[in-house]
Amino acid sequence: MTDKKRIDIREVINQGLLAGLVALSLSVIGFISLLGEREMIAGIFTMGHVFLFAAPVGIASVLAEKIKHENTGKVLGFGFLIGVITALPLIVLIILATSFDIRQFLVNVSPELIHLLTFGQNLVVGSIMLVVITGILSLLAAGLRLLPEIWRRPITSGLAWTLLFGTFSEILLSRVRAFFGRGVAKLVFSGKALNPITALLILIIAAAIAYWNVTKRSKSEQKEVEVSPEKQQKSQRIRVVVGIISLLILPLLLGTYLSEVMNNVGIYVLMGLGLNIVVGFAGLLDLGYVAFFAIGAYVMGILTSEGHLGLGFTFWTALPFSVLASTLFGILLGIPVLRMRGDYLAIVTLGFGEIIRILALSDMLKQFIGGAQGVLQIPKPSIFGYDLTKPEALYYIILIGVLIAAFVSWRLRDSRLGRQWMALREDETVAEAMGINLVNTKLLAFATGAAFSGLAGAIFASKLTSIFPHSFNLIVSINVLSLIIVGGIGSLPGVVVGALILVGLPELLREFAEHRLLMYGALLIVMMLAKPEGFWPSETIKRELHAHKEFEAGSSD
Amino acid sequence: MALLEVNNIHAYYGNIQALRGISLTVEKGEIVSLIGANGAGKTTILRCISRLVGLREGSITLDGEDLSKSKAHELVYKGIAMVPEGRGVFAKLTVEENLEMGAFSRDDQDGIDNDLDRVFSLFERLKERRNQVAGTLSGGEQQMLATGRALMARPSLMLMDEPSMGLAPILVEGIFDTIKEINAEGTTILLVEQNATMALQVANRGYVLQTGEIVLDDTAENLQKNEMVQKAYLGID
Amino acid sequence: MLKRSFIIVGLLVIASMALAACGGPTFECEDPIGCVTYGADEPIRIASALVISGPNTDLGTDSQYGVEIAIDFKGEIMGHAIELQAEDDGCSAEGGQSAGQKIVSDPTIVAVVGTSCSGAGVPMSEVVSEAGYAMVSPSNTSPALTDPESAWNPGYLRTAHNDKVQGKAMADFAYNVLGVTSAAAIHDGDPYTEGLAAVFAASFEELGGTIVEFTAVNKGDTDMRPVLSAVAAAGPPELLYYPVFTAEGGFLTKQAKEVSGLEGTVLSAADGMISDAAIEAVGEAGEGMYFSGPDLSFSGGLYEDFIAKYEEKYGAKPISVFHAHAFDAANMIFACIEEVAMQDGDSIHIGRQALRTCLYATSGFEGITGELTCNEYGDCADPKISVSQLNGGAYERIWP
Amino acid sequence: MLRRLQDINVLDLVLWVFRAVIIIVVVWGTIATIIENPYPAVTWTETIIAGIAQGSLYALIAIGYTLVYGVLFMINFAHGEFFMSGIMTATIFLAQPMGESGFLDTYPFISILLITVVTVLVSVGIALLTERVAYRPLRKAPRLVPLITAIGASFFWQNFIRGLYGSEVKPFPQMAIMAGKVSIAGFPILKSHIVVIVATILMLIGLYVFVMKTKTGKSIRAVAENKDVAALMGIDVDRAVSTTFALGSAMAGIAGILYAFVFRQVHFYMGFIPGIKAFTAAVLGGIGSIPGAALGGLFLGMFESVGPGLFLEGLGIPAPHQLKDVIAFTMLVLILIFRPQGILGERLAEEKA
Repeated sequence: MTDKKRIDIREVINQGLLAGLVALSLSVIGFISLLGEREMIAGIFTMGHVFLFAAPVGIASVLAEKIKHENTGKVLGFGFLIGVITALPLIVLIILATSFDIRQFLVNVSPELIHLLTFGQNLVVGSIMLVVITGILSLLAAGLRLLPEIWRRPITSGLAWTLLFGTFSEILLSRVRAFFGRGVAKLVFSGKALNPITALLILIIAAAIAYWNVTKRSKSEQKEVEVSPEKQQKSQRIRVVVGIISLLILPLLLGTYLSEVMNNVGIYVLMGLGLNIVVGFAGLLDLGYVAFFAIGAYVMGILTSEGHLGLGFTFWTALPFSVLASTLFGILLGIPVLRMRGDYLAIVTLGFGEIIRILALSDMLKQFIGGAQGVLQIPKPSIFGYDLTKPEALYYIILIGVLIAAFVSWRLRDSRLGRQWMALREDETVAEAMGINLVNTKLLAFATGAAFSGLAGAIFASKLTSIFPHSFNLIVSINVLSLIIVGGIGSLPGVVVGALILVGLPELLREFAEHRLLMYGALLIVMMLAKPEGFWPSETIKRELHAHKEFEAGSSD
Repeated sequence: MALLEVNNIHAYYGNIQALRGISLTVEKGEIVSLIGANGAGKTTILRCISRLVGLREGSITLDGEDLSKSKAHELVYKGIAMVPEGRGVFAKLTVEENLEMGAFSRDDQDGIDNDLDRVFSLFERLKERRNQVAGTLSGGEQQMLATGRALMARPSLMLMDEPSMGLAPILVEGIFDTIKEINAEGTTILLVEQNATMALQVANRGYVLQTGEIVLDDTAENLQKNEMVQKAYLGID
Repeated sequence: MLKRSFIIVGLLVIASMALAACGGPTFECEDPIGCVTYGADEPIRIASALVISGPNTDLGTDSQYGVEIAIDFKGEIMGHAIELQAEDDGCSAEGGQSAGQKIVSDPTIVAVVGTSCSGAGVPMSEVVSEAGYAMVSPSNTSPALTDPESAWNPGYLRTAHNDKVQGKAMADFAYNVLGVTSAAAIHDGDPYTEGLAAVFAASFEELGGTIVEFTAVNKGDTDMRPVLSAVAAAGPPELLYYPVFTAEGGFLTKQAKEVSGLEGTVLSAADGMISDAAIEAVGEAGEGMYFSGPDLSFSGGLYEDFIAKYEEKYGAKPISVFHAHAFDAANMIFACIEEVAMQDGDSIHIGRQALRTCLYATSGFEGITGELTCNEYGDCADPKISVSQLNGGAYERIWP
Repeated sequence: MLRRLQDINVLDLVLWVFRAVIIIVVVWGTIATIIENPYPAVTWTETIIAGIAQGSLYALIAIGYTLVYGVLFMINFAHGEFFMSGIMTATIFLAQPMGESGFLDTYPFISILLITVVTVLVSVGIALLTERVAYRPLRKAPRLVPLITAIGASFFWQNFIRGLYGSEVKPFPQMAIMAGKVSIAGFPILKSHIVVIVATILMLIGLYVFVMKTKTGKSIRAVAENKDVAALMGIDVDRAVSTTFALGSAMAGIAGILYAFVFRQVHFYMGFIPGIKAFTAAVLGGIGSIPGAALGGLFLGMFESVGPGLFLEGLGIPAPHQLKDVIAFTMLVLILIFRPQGILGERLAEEKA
C-alpha cells in the first residue's frame, strides 16, 4: 500500500498511446470536427480543440499526480512525451486521409477534420504543429500538478469556469441579451462564442475567487468555528425558505427557453420520483415504466382534445382520471408479475411498456386513440380563464406536481409502508417471513409509482398539446431508470440531480446533436465507475455500497 | 521453518474489524485446529489465507514465500487447497466433473487419473455416484466430495472449514477418520471447527479464537485439559 | 470549496443579470403582435428548426443547406446581413416544442424555416404562432397542419405539398397509367407513412380499384416475410405501395422478391426512399420499382445556380429531397421582409403581423419548386408530384 | 392467516382470469383463422420457415446473453451491439469492396471465411474491451450498477459505430451461392434460410460440447456456480469471465453474419431490437440455461412470424403484423405466469434473484 508506484518510460508510452487512441477515436467518429464548428472563445479555439486535447491533458495530469514526488524535469518530460505520443496516431490519420480516400469507409474523416487537426496548414507543418501543441499542453498540465495548491487551485478553477462559460455561451448569450439588450451582448460575445476579453475576465475573476477561498480556508482552519445546534436549525430553515423562494421566481430569471428546459426536467423528476418508489424503495426493477406515462398522457389527451377524438373535458377535470387510470393499470400490470423476481420482472415490465406503445400506434385502436397520427389539439391547462400557454406559467403546474410527489415520497419513505418496502428490497423471503404482505406491498409500490408517472404523462400531454406514440418508447424508461441511479437510488434530491444531469444538460448542449447519445452512454459508464452510489446518494445505500467496496477480495484486482 | 506462517493480520468487513492481529503457524505434517464460537473470525482467517479476503496489515507466508501479493486462484498452484465452508460443491456439475475441477491446476493426466482412483477408494460412495449431479448428493456425500476435490490438487496444505457442519454424528466420525487418514498420507491440515471435541482429538495443536483474537494456543492435549476450553467449547462443566 | 465558488460565481451572474437594462427604441410599434427591430449593422436573424440529428439527419441537413444557400444568394436585405440560427427539431413532438420555445425566447428572430417532420411541426406551430412568429416549413406534409379543423395555427405556412396530393397522385398513376386494379399498401406506423398510405388507399378505391390489404409493419422490423406472405395470400395485388423509409423499405423490397405470389407484383414507394442510400439498400431487387415524390425535375437557371452552389459548398450532390423547398421557403420570407420592413435611419423595423399577412398573401412567387401561391391556411406549394422509376441504379422520371 | 389466504386466493383468481383471457383469445383467433383459411399452404410454410430462421438468429444472440448471465448474473444490455459491430465492420471493409470487385462470387468460401474472421474478431474485441473497462470493476457492486453501465455501453457502441461508418443503411451484397430457393418436399425454401438454420444447429452443438466437455467449459460452469470456490480450485475467475464474454460475443458475431446473409443490409441500429428480443428469448427459455436460450429464441421467432397470422387474422384485426411484439411479449407473460422460471430454467436461488 505504502510503497510509491514507480512509473517507467513504458508506462508513459502506453498512457500516451491510450490518449492518442482516444483522440483518434473522437476524430474518426466525427466528434471533433462537429464540435470544431462551435467556437468557445471566438477566433482562438473551438470546442473541437477542447475534446481533442482533453485526453492527453487529462492523462498527463493524472500521471503527473502519481509521480510528482520525483524530480521536476522527469515530471515535465513525461508530460511532454505523453502529448507527443498522443499526436502520433493522429498524424497517421492525417497522412492516410490525405493520401487515400479512406472516407469511403470512415465517413467522418472529412476535409474539415483534417483542416482542424493540421490547424489549416499543410501536412508537414500541420503535423509538427500538432505534435508541439499537444506536447506543450500536456507539459503544462503536468506542470500544473507541481505548483503549490495556492497557485494551482486558482488556475484550474479559472480555466474550468472559462470552459464552462464557453460551453454554455449560447444560453448565456440569450440571457444577457434578454436582460441587458443587444449592445451588451455584442460586447461580451462575438457571434455565439465568448469574446477573448470576456474569457480573460472570467478567468481572472474565477481565479481570484478561488485564490481568496484558498487563503481564507487556510486561515479559518486555525480557528474552528463552533456552530450551535439551534443556529444550525435556524440556518436550515433559512435555506429551505430561500430554496422555495428561488424555485418560485426561477422562471422570471430563466426566460422562456430555460423554463421550457426546466419543465422537461420537471416531468422527468415526476417520473423519477415514481420509479424511485418502485425501484429505489421496493427494489422492483421496472423497465417498462413508460407505460404509465403513456396511459396518463393518452387519457388526458382523449378526454380533453378539441379534435374529433376528444371528449371535451378540461385539464382539471381530466387530471384525476388520468392519474386514476395509470394507477389502475399499475395494479393490473403488477398482478401478473407479483411472483417474478429480478430479471424476469425486468423483461416482463419492458414487454408491458412495448405492448402499450404498440397498441397506441396500432391500426387496431386507431379510431379510438388516433394510431400513428396521435392525438392533436389538446388544450393547455387554464386557471380562472387564464391559459397557461407559456412555459413560464406551465412551470408552476409542474412545480406543484413535483412538490406533491416529493412530499408523498418523503412521507411514504419514513412510514410503515416505506419500511416494508425497504425490507422487501433487502430480501423478499425474509420480508415475507417477517409477516409483510408481499402482495399488498408490491402492488402499492406499483400503484404509487404509476400514479406519479400518470400525473407526469397528463401534464406532458397538455404541455405538448399533441401526443404521438413515438414519445413513449423504451428510451424513456431507460432514461428514467438511469436518472434515478445517476442521482443516487432511493434518494429524493438525487432524482432532481439526476434529471438535471441527464435531461437538462443534453437540452442545453444541443451542439452535440447526434453525439448526444454517445456522450450519454459514456457518461453513464464513467459515472457508475466513479460514483456508483450516485451524485446525491441516500444514506443507507451509501453505507451498503461502501461495505461492498471494502469487501474487496484478493481474487480480483 | 514452518510451512505456513500467519503474522499479525488484520482484516475488515466494511468498517467492522473481523481480525485483530492474528498470528499462527502450521508445521509440516501437522493437523492444527482453530476453534472458537460463531463469528469469532475462524472462517475469515481461512479466507485471508486463501486470499478471498484482503488484508489491511500483516503477512502470510507459505514455505517462506509471501502470499499477500498472490491472487486466490494462484494459491492452489503453490500447494494450498481448501475445503470451503458449507462444502461449496458445484451443484450442477457431476461428481466426476467436480473432482476434475479440483485438479484444475494440474496437467498430468495420468497422475490425475491415479488420484481420481485414490479419492474413489477413499470415498466408495462417490464412485457409485460419479456421473450424478453433485446437487443431488446428501450432505455427507457432499462433504466427501469437497474433501476429495481438495485432495485432487495434491496440496501440501489443506484448509478445511467446518467439515462437520450439518452432518449426522455418525458421519462426523467418518469425516474425522478421513482427515486423519489424509494427514497420515502426508498432507498438512489446518482445520477450522466448531465441534471442538472432535477437532482437538485429531489435531496436534490448536488455537482458540475469540472476537477476532487468539486467546489461547497450545498442544491439542493441553487444550483439552484447559478449564476455560472445557467450559466454553467442550461442554464440560 | 468548489461548491462555494460555484454559488458565488452563480450569484454574481444572476445579480448582474437582474440589473435589467434600461432604454429602448424610440420607434413606436403599431403592429398588433409586435415588431422586430434591427439596428445599424445588426444582421436580420432567421431561425431554422430542422432535423439535424438522429436517423433522419439527411432530410433536415439537406433542407438546412437550402436555407444557407438562399442566404448566400440573397446576401443582404436593405443593407442588413442575414444570420441563421440553426436548431434541431429532433423529428419528434418534444423536439419541436423545445426548438420552438428556444426560438421564441429570442426576440431578435423574425421568422423560422421549419420543421422537417410533421410530428415536430404540430407543437412547434402552436408555440411559434402564439409568440407571434411566422414559420414556413419546407417538408411538413401532414394534412392536419393546414387543416383549420385540426392542427392549423395562424403563422404556419409550408412550401411542401400536402400528403393528400401525393397519395392521390400515386393512386392516379397506378390506376390510370399503370392500369392496375388491385393494390396493397403497407405503412410503418410513422405518421407520415401512415397518412400517405391511407390517402393512397382511399383515392385508389375511389378511382375504382380494390385495396386487397392495408397493413403495417413496425420501425426496426427486419423480417417482412410474414407480412408480405399475408399480402400475397390476400391478393396477390398487382401493385404494392409502401411509402416507408430506407431501412424498412430495403427489407420490404428485397424480401418481396422472395415471397411466393409477389413475383409479378409491381413495387412502389415514396420520397422517403428517394436517396442514394435507398438505391443502394434496395439493390437489384429495386430495379423497375416506382417512387412517388415531389417533382424534382426543376429547371431554370436558378436551380442550376443552386445546384452548382450546393456542390461547391458541401462537396456533394443534394442528399435528400427538400433542399429546393427550403430554399423557396427562405426566399418567401426574405421577399416579405423586404416588403414590410420599415426603414428608420440605419435601423429597420419589421411588424410581425404584417410579415404574416404578407406571407399568406404570397401569390405567383417564382421559386425553384414552381409558382408558389399560398391559400388561407398556409399551403403554398405548387404541388407537382411525379413518379420515377429506378432504372439501372438511377431514378428516372416517367410521369407526368 | 385468514387474510393472507384470502389475498392469495384473489390473486390466483386474477391470474387465472389473465391466463384464461389470453388462452381464449389465442384459441378463438386460431380457430377463426383456420375456418376462414385465408392462406394457402405455401404461405404457412414460408412463414414458418421465416420464423425458424428468425428464431435461430435470436437463439444465437440469446446464448450470449444467457452465458454472461449465467456467470455474472448481469443483464448485458450491450450484447446487441456486439452482434452489430462485427458485421458492420466486415460489411464496410470486406463484403462491400469484395462484392464490387466480384471476389465474393469468384471465391465464395474464402470470402465467407474472411468475413467470419473479421466479424468475430471485432465482436469479441469490443466485448472484451467493454467487459474490462465497464463491467469488471463493478463485479461486486449492487446489480443495478452494472445494468446501467451496460445500458451506457450499448448507447456508446451504437453511436460510436454510427460515427465511424455513418448512419445510412449499408447493403450487404447478395452472394450468388445463397440466392434463390431450393425445393424441399415440394416447398420452395430460401437457400439463405437453410444456411441460417444449419449454421445455428452446428453452432449450438459446438457450443454445447465445448461447455459440457472441455476443461475450459467446465471451469466456466464452475465459475457460474460459485466464483470464490472456483478460484480456490485454481480457476482464474477473470479469465473465465473473459472467455465467457468472448464465446457469447463470437456467437453474436456469427449471428450477425447470418443476419447479413438473410437480410442483406446492415445498420448501426440493427443490434438494439434483436438484443432486447434475445434477452426476452433467454428469459423465455429460462435465463442461464443454454438449451433454454435456444428454445426461447425459436419460440419467439415463431410467435412473431406465425402468431399475427394465426391468432389475429381470424379475429379481423387490422394490420395484425404490427402487433407481433405484442404477441411475443404476451406469450412471454403467459409462459412466465405458468412457469416463473422460464421453459427450461431452474428455480433461481434467492441470492441470485
